[in-house]
Amino acid sequence: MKVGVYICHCGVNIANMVDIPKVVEAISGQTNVAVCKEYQYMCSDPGQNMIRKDIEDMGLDRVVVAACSPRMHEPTFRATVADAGMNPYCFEMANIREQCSWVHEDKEEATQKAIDLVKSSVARASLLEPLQSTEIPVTHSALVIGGGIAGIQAALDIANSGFKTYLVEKEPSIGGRMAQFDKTFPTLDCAACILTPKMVDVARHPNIDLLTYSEVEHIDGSIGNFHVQIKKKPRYVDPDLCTGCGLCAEACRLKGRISSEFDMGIGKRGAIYVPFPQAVPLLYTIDPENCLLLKHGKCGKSPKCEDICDPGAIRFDQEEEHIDIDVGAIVVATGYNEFSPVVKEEYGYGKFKNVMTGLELERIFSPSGPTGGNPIINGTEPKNIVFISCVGSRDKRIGNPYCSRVCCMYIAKQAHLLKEKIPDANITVMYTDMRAFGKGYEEFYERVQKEGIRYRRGNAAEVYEEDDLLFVRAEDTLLGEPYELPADLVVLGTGLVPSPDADSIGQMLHLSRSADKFFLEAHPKLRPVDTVIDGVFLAGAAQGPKDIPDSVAQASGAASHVVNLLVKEKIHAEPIIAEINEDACVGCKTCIVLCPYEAPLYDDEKKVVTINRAVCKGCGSCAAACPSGSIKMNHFKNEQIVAQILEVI
Amino acid sequence: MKYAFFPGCIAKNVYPGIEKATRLVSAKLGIDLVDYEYSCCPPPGVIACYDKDSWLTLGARNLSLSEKDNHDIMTICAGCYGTLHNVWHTLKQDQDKMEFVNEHLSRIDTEYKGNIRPVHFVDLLSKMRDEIKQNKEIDLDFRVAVHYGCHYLKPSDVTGENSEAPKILDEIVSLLGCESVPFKDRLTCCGAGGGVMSGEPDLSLKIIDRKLKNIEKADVDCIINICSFCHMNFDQSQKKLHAYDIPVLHLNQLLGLAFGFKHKHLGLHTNLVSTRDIVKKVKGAKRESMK
Amino acid sequence: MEEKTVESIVNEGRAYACIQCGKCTGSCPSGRECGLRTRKVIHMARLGMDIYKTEELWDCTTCYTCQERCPKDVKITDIIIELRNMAVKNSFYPTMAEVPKIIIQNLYSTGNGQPLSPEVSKIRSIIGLNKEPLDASTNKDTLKKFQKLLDGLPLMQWGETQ
Amino acid sequence: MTEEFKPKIVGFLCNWCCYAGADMAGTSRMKYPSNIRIIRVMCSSRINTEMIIKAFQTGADAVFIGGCHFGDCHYVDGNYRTKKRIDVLKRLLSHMGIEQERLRLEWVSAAEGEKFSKTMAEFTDTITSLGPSPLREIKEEAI
Ligand SMILES: Cc1cc2nc3c(=O)[nH]c(=O)nc-3n(C[C@H](O)[C@H](O)[C@H](O)COP(=O)(O)OP(=O)(O)OC[C@H]3O[C@@H](n4cnc5c(N)ncnc54)[C@H](O)[C@@H]3O)c2cc1C
Ligand SMILES: Cc1cc2nc3c(=O)[nH]c(=O)nc-3n(C[C@H](O)[C@H](O)[C@H](O)COP(=O)(O)OP(=O)(O)OC[C@H]3O[C@@H](n4cnc5c(N)ncnc54)[C@H](O)[C@@H]3O)c2cc1C
Ligand code: SF4
Ligand code: SF4
Ligand code: SF4
Ligand code: SF4
Ligand code: SF4
Ligand code: SF4
Ligand code: SF4
Ligand code: SF4
Repeated sequence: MKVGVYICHCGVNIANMVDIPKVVEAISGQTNVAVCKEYQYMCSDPGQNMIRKDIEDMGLDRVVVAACSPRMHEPTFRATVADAGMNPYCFEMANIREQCSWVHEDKEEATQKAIDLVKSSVARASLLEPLQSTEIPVTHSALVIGGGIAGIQAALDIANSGFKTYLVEKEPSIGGRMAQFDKTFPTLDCAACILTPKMVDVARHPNIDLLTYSEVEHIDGSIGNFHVQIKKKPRYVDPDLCTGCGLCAEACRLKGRISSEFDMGIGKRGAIYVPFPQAVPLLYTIDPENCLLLKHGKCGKSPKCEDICDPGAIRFDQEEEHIDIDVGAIVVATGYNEFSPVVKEEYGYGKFKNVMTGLELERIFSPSGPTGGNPIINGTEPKNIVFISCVGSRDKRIGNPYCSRVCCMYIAKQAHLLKEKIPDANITVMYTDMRAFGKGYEEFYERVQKEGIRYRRGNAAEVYEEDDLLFVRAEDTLLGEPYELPADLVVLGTGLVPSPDADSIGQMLHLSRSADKFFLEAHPKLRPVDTVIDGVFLAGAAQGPKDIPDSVAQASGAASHVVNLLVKEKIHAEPIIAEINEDACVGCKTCIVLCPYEAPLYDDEKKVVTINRAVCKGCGSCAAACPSGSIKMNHFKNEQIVAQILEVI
Repeated sequence: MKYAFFPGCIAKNVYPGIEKATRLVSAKLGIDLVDYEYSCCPPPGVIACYDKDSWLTLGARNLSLSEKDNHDIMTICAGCYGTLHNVWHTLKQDQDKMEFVNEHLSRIDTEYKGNIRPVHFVDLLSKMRDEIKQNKEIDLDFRVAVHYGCHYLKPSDVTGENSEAPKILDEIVSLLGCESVPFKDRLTCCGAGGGVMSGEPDLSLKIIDRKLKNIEKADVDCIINICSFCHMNFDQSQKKLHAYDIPVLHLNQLLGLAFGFKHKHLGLHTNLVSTRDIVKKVKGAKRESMK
Repeated sequence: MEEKTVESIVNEGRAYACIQCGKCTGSCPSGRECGLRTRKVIHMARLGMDIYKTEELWDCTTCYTCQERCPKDVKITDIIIELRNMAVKNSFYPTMAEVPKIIIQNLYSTGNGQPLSPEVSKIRSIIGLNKEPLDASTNKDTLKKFQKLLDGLPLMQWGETQ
Repeated sequence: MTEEFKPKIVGFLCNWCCYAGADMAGTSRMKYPSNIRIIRVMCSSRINTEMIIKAFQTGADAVFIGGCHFGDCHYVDGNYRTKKRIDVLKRLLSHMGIEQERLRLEWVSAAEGEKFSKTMAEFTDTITSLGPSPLREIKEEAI
């Protein structure tokens, strides 16, 4: 056995806190250690070449690199040693950066710890066994969850590369938040003009299977082979017959009586509806919560919708469908929700009718919105308008410490649009800091200022009402003066919070979430579209507050990672799985009870258990519990772990 | 139900009607009050601002008195409540401060353990809605402006109250038949705290002037408070400003009226701002309820 | 206990996290009537400036509205109170210093910042209360003990240096 | 013993949450005492009683097990099993004369670097004030 040990300086990251020569000295001459070297940057080309050369020249059969976290560079070095002909599973890493030099302050202690860790890795490496990865076939299709702009972009990109793509959207139409806007910052493109064609492309794409009004119910399997169960909620309308003529909605007994989710509760709809005229698919849907027939079993003499529908598309007997699909990769693009400002009681949202949120105002601008695009708020055209920034963002008290990244700019956009529609309006933006970092954003900010929108630094303290008029109190922090402004419209620049579905989707896929509760990427800089779960990628605001350009860019990034995977015929399956010594197994079935994946299978004839290699994920739970000690957990065998324990104490 | 009664110096020494009302009302509601040799809370404005550790120590001395008998302390003033509750809360969490306090208390052979907790009378009332209804003899249909008192509500992470939309007081006055009238800035400070009333009387008057103006606009019969200190400020400032004529009642006095006690027993006549109109209305209401 | 410094007050009260949004000043009932700019107090404190020497510090009614609303959870009012403690320790009293002195004297001699006057005593008995309330001043021994407690407290030391 | 007591702590961390959380503490440079020696496993449920007893027998003053929060386990519910196992083991340790505090189980997510570093500081404190493990003394006497 010949172990090569390489200690990395990581520039000064490690070398400043760990006395590397001392580590080298302590390790050289240890049992099995054939060579111990130090180097500035082990992951650089010269660093890797050094290892390759030593393997070739000295016939090393085990390599230990003491450097950063294995979560960072284990794959790199495994590839390096494999290059030189060594079995990659005989490679071992000691983490002396993240869990040593970066977190300790006493050089002597850190050095001692580094020595212990390297010794432990050497001991472990000496007991590592060569493993062979098996190949598993890849299912050449993908699932995209969420049909906002991010999900749409990802689905189109994957489908355009020639792979079958399932796009699942829980609402009756795709489009997400962007569909609710009239114009988009900073270019003031009409949202519908750029979004609708993409939506239509999705619907028509031969490679895309669009599943709207549907939810993911269950996911299992792993990279390359996920099995997904999808629930298709009944629309009570036959998709093959409905022509989208809309006569039913006109006729519905409840027309104009139910508040429309798409219009943020400002507009009204009937029990049969499309969320908006450009909806894709243009299929009507009956809302079972409200429809008289579905709820009470009776709608007048006969359902008006059914009476008027010529093609006979109404189907009250439609039932929930469950669809099973197999995919090789998954993109999560579940987007965001607007922060609900009810808890910021000082702003009076929900109490004063002329206090509204950013998303609500978006619907006011929309030509297909509740006011036909006219700036009418509760019946009148506002003249004194105050915008309040950072509502529900940068706010530690309510647990949302992050900046929502879009509100500064959408406030600028909305202020501009209002000014355009109401030229004599007095518009004031009370802001904390102005964050206009995107391409063209600062320029747009200047343009809005030039139009006469007053920007006053200092965020609003409270809103009160007197004689039916609102007043907003604030300090102009640049003047150092408190002041009050009358307002007939107060717009809250509400921030972004994760979609409430992030909980269930996250659990189904075992995704981690960052402190802000958005999905956690595998690495904040180097792997921003990956998750730690292989084969699952993130796109759009599901990963964190984002504007449309960033959402689209990330979606294309996620799609390219999906395609990278799907072009492969086969991928290597980790050989780090459990194995059973059938001679020792007593057939107690403990492992069967413990395994979350049904990997251990009982052989009725032999009265022992075998492991289904394709299913085992290698958690080691069974190995820890097997009373007869017959389970061998590859790469994490008892003796390998015990060897480490002995070295670190 | 037994409570150590902490009247606080204003209710004892300036507006004794509040103390009296509390004793009468408590007896009716079946709350036994036990007296101890308390000092003043001490006031947050002057004492805490001068030396917080001394404030904690003097507050802890008060808490330690009824701790021996294991009685929680009941206060009737947002100031006293703020002090005692904050002292209790701070010492519960801060071992160092607790040691400091007990080191000093040991000089007078006293120890504070942190076992009992201070409550405000209004919190007891909110759990006695049925008893209040049973004891109510007169339906008072007053329009009232309620004033909570900052230190009852805030800081909310200590008090546990909803500081932007509290409801308790509004609910209790409505149990008595009164209407809590909304008015502008109803939750802002009366201007007395932090030593400002005594140290910068002009500033304090400006703050309460604004407040009174808003209340006057709301056209109410009286101001209802749960803080003897705010009570004093509301009553005295109207005279100092030579303006307004809005009677000021502590909630316990209002309860006393509803329970049928004579206004003189509740000390209403000792206010600076006349309570004559209130008394008249009560008499009218009484006749009404006799019918 | 460790000696407080402006720096320790800033750290304990999270003033370093302030984003100068001004929500505190905008909420302040006092700042509307005078020169107190709560936001500025916090900013000066974290710059290590001698904020405790300024008189505005004493305009705060400790109503806690600012602290309640501060999005960054800066313990504003607590900081103001600590800074006042520091001012007192360094003999920077506001113009109103005389009044608290009287209150402290009252506290010492009667156990109450607001002592009982003969007039109110009379009212007490008219409305059916004890002429004198039961409190720290009722019993000579209790009052002595109370004074002994006060004597050893920092509060009295600052009172004297004045 | 005149020398200052520096406890030896062995940590078993699951790869997905706690180990990543410890990495996060590192990337964020959140300092904590250097006493812990971390051993990486794929899931906290890989750890069995023998390994923990082995650690104590070899002279560890404490053992730390770190896994994912309930509902976050990379392997669905491995952490529930860990919890069960550790609860039983704690009682067993008591019988062996080892204080239960010396075995600590904590859930730390990949994002909770701060929690990890705080937990380490706290745990090291606890063990320092507990003093050396009784088993370690027996072992030292034997030598
Ligand atoms: C008021 C306001 C104005 C804005 N204006 C602009 C602007 O002018 N320019 C700009 O660049 N950005 C703007 N933004 C930001 C913009 O909205 C986002 O960047 C963009 O919508 C993010 O797209 P997305 O696809 O990631 O998320 P979303 O648009 O939220 O789409 C997510 C989709 O996923 C679906 N979904 C959620 N959960 C599930 C589930 N479990 N199963 C199936 N489907 C699910 C949702 O129904 C939705 O359709 C604005 C934001 C706000 C709040
Ligand atoms: C002072 C400073 C500090 C920063 N710190 C951070 C930070 O802490 N975190 C962070 O996220 N970002 C940071 N950034 C931003 C970061 O530098 C950029 O995001 C990142 O470098 C962009 O990478 P790039 O590959 O696009 O461009 P570059 O890093 O500029 O790489 C472009 C490459 O293209 C080569 N090239 C150019 N023209 C040609 C040509 N015609 N033919 C061939 N090759 C060509 C160049 O030589 C260069 O190697 C910082 C930026 C600055 C200025
Ligand atoms: S291998 Fe890791 S520790 Fe070494 S230089 Fe590269 S990143 Fe730094
Ligand atoms: S259900 Fe019938 S009436 Fe309604 S849109 Fe479709 S085709 Fe027209
Ligand atoms: S059944 Fe009646 S209520 Fe339901 S969609 Fe048809 S018309 Fe509307
Ligand atoms: S984008 Fe602007 S308004 Fe939104 S949270 Fe950030 S700073 Fe506040
Ligand atoms: S736990 Fe061990 S002995 Fe029992 S069935 Fe499984 S492999 Fe066999
Ligand atoms: S290692 Fe985990 S996944 Fe594999 S068989 Fe054992 S319990 Fe099941
Ligand atoms: S409210 Fe808080 S963050 Fe804003 S200026 Fe005041 S102290 Fe700073
Ligand atoms: S606590 Fe003081 S500074 Fe803060 S709002 Fe009240 S008066 Fe103003």
